[in-house]
Amino acid sequence: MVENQKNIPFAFRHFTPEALRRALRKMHLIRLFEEGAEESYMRGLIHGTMHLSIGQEASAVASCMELTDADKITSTHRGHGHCIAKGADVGRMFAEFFGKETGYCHGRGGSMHIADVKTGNLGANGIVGGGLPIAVGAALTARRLGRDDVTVCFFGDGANNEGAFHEALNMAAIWKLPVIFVCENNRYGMSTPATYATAVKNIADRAVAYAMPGITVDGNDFSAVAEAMHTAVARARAGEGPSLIESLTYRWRGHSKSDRNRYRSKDEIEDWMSRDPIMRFRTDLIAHGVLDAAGAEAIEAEAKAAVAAGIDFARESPSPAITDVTKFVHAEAAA
Amino acid sequence: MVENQKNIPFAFRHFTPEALRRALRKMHLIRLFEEGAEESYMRGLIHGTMHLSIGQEASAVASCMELTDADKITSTHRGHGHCIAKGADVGRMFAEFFGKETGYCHGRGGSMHIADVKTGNLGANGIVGGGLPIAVGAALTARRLGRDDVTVCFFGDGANNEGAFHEALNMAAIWKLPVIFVCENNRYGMSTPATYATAVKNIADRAVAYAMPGITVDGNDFSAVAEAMHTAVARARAGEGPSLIESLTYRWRGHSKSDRNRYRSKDEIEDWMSRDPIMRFRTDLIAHGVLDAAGAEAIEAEAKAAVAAGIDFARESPSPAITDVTKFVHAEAAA
Amino acid sequence: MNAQTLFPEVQQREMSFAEAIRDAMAIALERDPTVILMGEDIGVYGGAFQVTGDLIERFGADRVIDTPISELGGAGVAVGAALTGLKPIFEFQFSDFAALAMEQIVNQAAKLRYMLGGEAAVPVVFRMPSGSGTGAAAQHSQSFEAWFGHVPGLKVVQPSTPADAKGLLLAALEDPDPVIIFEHKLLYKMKGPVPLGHYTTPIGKAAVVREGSAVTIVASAIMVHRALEAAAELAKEGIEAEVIDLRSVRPIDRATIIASVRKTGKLVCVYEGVRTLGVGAEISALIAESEAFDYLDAPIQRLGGAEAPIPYNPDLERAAVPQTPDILSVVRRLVRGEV
Amino acid sequence: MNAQTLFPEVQQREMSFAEAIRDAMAIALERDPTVILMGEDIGVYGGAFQVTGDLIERFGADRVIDTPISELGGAGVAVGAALTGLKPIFEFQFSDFAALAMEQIVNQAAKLRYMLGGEAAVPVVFRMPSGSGTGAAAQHSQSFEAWFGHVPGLKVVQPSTPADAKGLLLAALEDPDPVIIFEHKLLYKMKGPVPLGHYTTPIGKAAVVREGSAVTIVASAIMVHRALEAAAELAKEGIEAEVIDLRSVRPIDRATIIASVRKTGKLVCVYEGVRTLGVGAEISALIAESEAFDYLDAPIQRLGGAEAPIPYNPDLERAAVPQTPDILSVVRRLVRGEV
Ligand SMILES: Cc1ncc(C[n+]2csc(CCOP(=O)(O)OP(=O)(O)O)c2C)c(N)n1
Ligand SMILES: Cc1ncc(C[n+]2csc(CCOP(=O)(O)OP(=O)(O)O)c2C)c(N)n1
Ligand SMILES: [Mg+2]
Ligand SMILES: [Mg+2]
Repeated sequence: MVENQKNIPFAFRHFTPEALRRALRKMHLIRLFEEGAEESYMRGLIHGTMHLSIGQEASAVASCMELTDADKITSTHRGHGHCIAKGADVGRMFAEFFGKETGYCHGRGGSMHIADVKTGNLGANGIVGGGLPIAVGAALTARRLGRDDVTVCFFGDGANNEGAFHEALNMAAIWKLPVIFVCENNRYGMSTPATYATAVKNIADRAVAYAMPGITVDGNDFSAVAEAMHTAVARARAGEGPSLIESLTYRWRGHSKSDRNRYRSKDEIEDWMSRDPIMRFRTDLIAHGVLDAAGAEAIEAEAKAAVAAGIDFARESPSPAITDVTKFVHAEAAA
Repeated sequence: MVENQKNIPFAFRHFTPEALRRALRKMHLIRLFEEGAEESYMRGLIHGTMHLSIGQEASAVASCMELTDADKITSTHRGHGHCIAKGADVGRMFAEFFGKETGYCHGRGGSMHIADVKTGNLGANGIVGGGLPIAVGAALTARRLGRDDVTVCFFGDGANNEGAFHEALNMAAIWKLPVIFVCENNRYGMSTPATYATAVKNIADRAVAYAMPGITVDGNDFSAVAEAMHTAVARARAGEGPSLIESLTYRWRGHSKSDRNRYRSKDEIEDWMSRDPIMRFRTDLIAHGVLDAAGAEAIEAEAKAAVAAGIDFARESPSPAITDVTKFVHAEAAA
Repeated sequence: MNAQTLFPEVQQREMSFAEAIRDAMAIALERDPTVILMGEDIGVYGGAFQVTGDLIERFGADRVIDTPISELGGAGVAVGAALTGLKPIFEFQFSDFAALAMEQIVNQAAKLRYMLGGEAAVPVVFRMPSGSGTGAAAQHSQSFEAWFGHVPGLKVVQPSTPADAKGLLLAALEDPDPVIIFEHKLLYKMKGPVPLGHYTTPIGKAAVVREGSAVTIVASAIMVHRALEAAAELAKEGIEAEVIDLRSVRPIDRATIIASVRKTGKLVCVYEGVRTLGVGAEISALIAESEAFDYLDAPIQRLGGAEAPIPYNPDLERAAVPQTPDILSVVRRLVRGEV
Repeated sequence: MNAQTLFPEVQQREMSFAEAIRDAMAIALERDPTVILMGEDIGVYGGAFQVTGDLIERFGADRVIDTPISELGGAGVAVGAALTGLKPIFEFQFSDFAALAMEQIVNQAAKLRYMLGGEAAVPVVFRMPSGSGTGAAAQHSQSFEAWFGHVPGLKVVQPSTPADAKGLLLAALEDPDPVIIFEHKLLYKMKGPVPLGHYTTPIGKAAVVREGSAVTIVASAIMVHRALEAAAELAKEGIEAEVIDLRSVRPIDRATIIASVRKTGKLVCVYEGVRTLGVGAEISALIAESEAFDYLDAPIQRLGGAEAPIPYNPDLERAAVPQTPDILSVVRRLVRGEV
């Protein structure tokens, strides 16, 4: 029995079937949200640029499995997945992309600044590495206020070469703060391969420089990410300090809308696409009897409907008043 | 014979007696220079603040043993020792401290900016960590121009927590540039113990994060530093890339002139003072027959005379014209 | 001694500028458990300029937090803490090192409330020892207030007296948005009467520190004292200068400056930052576009820092920023119609 | 189309702003083996705005160097390289990210020659894609020219045409000191005639791009085009505006601006950076203190960016910076004596 248990991947031992089904739903929601955003962009409904996380869904969702609303995350320019994983409403997200008053940022932030501070999402960030010290500050607040919440700090392989990475990890370590650094290594920072830009093979090896645990996991393996996170979150909640998790994954789309993919081969992209993390998780769920094919289809269909409803909500929402350019610069004076 | 050789420390096998005597002279010169600067400061001849390197002489001199004028160094706010080790004239250094036109910076820079670009000293730096990326740039120049010079980048234990450290070491490593990072770990960044501020025990262990060799040596052991440098310089000249050397040492004086030493004990200071790196080297030189006691005295006396002459030169030198405030902001227009 | 912050009926004590700031921090730490101090060597060392002093002994290392030498990260930790419920006061050892943290101050702290559509707040205070005169040369003597004054989302103040140093810091802590406080290093030892207990000096209000009718001198930080010195001298010559202590760079107190220039018809701006694109440029421009324009009877004069880094040599260093004789000579020429 | 940089006798070709910059870099790489390019994704990707394009193919990865995402370190490497004999052109992917590198640009590059008493030089060029209008929101749309314009030791230019973009970059490379070039992102695709081969456009010289007698409009970067558009419209109404392309923020061309205002008696400054403490403040102040003051017959008008971060919503984004109708209305009111 114990032997048997060991052969079952962590996620299927640890989470309830209900939780696993919710995870699958979130992964589908992320994928469909990104596709919906892409299509809206093509149709001219969205302004600016966007960074899609298609292909990285398992990493985002597995990382947030054990977080409550009191726990915080800091995210990146490629943050839609994290946002949904932490519980955001896709309607308000689309509304933000459409620049509407009903958006998470009332149309002021757009894709790169979506946040929901009240439920612990401290926001995407337009600055690579910008969220790293902020996450440490959030963890400091938890410590100071005697709360046991943890902060999960997402960042990319490219961000790991920013000075902010070094300063943030060092401070988190010396103060033993409850923060988990999750590096989503999707092999490129824009066009620049991690193997070129980063002196060390595994980014998790840099944990040694901060005397914190570091682990590299297959970021497309839901259970592997969830297991590493479980250990790190428990450690953080117990006051034992930070961890660094490197989650190996891949983005299917270009870096942003203007990417011509000249730095990687079609073969490489197709190879990764053939190993879709959502289909992999779905297959595993079915294999472990968490749901059947029809159940999976229903979850996907339900996510599809939510995305469609979200886009409708966004389209129908009002735009901010043009005269409100300086609104929200400062707190409104108490009336 | 081979066995015997092995018992002889590196420096005494590797350097000529003449070179070793010059090294001793430089160490004395540094100590006496610092004492002269301190006294001049007390007597109101020097303005501002200064950071003395008394106690760290072996590290500075041993690090520069194998450098030519074509090789570069970048230094720090605690840079007098590096400057002398690289070959600066103490008269022009004093003149700079006295704010005189004959100083290395024509009185514009003072203690924190002494440089002599022509002989490869790219300068002290008032910004902790400021010299780290600059050193990498100097090494890039050598590579681009096909020269085999190396750059030695001095910095302190405090500086190793700056983001600039991380970015500089990473770039040096990925480009395999000829730079040697010498961290003079004197246990404190101002009042802050390295054991508090730095998450890892040995700063040299951070080399792992850049896939470069890292070594911790007794920085008060001339030969140990020289040996580590020899290996690193050879590696750099051979195009094999950077190294990180952590040189453990101690500053006898306070951080700067305003330090009340509240963060360390008298015992600790006295313990380190009882293990004076200059006396240690001098004793070793005598033990290995490089000179005798009288010869050592003569070297010290000669250094003393050079410092006295330097102070005289500085005192008698002219000050810059007050109307020249904006001179040197830009290159003079070609006449 | 700004009228706005002195309350004769309130008990007060003679304190140095540094002591007044420490007093404000102690009061804040006492009153509000979410207040923390962060910075390099602010603990046992007491701060590079001995401003935090013994606060670590009184409030412990949990609240008076020595950071590693990591300005970008340190400022970012303060931003993250402020975003999630603390009120950090972050000390840069010298304002020059804020150049390392512009990203967190300007791209994050200043913009988060706006980017997030009002759904977040970053009530952080950055303290910045600033200015020249200590012989520390080009990388330790800068005046960056114009940079921050250019950034929407920030508030920027420059106290010139101990009472204002305390009152503005306490006001900054009550402000729901990020506030930058420039503390001129040469003022730290200056003494003056400081009201005891908690009070605030409003951010965004200049102070008329001497009334006069012949010329308006708007000065900031240490220049206020030089302007007052010059005004006393000028009074002997029969020239009555009105001296305004700017106090707040962002928002700037247009009304007080405009009212004064309408009265005097002449304006001299005195500031230590580099002349070009410095605070005086804004003051000049706000007058030149205002209703006071019609009352101007002479060109607006700016006395700012030299177009050079701060030099080390002490005589050059003094020559690089406005001194009292410089103010005297520009006012005399202005009043005589020589400019 | 600035007179100063067009040589009718010289062969020229229609190029976009981005192509003109690339052409300048190619010429520099060709002529001078010490020139290198550095930046994020400037190699195979060709740069975020496709400015470096195919240069890596033509000059190799030794000279067109992709850096890791390390702005502070990257800028510092460029400074160190410049200090020791190379001439690096460093591209920030967006000027906003220069906030991470202020220490190396301002504390090091700008000051090294001075701090070292003239014994060193840092001939580095920093290219900064700048400004709003792309829907990239608050952290990717800033205009920082006022910050750098406030720093002695730097030169700061803002080309508005392809020909100037090329000529100013080549001039920057010949300059022995650090030069910052702001490239407005919305101009990259703008086309115009560009002389072939090597030439330089002098740094520090503004250009009168349209002559007129009723009002002087000093504009920078993309605002030059809006000002010209407004001037054409105003001409129909009988208002002849003189339009000056500022081109250089540091040093600023006082003589050209003063001469124009002496002639017109009215000044409008149009710039995209935040209004307060922006470039227009300096232009206004230099006129208010100059001999042109006596010729001014109306308050000086500043049209700058809103006192807000750049918003994401496209309508708000447009409303946050001056547009042609804003220029029209301010000039009309000025000419009618309504301000
Ligand atoms: C400080 C900073 N530098 C550069 C950029 C431009 N940029 C945006 S995303 C990106 C690549 C980031 O790579 P990585 O961290 O690996 O995240 P990924 O895009 O792969 O998810 C770059 C260079 C930026 N936004 N901020
Ligand atoms: C960026 C920056 N931060 C802070 C300082 C103030 N400061 C000067 S020296 C110093 C301590 C440096 O410690 P370390 O690197 O160990 O060198 P040491 O003084 O021990 O030689 C500090 C905090 C500075 N000059 N620059
Ligand atoms: Mg990546
Ligand atoms: Mg140290």
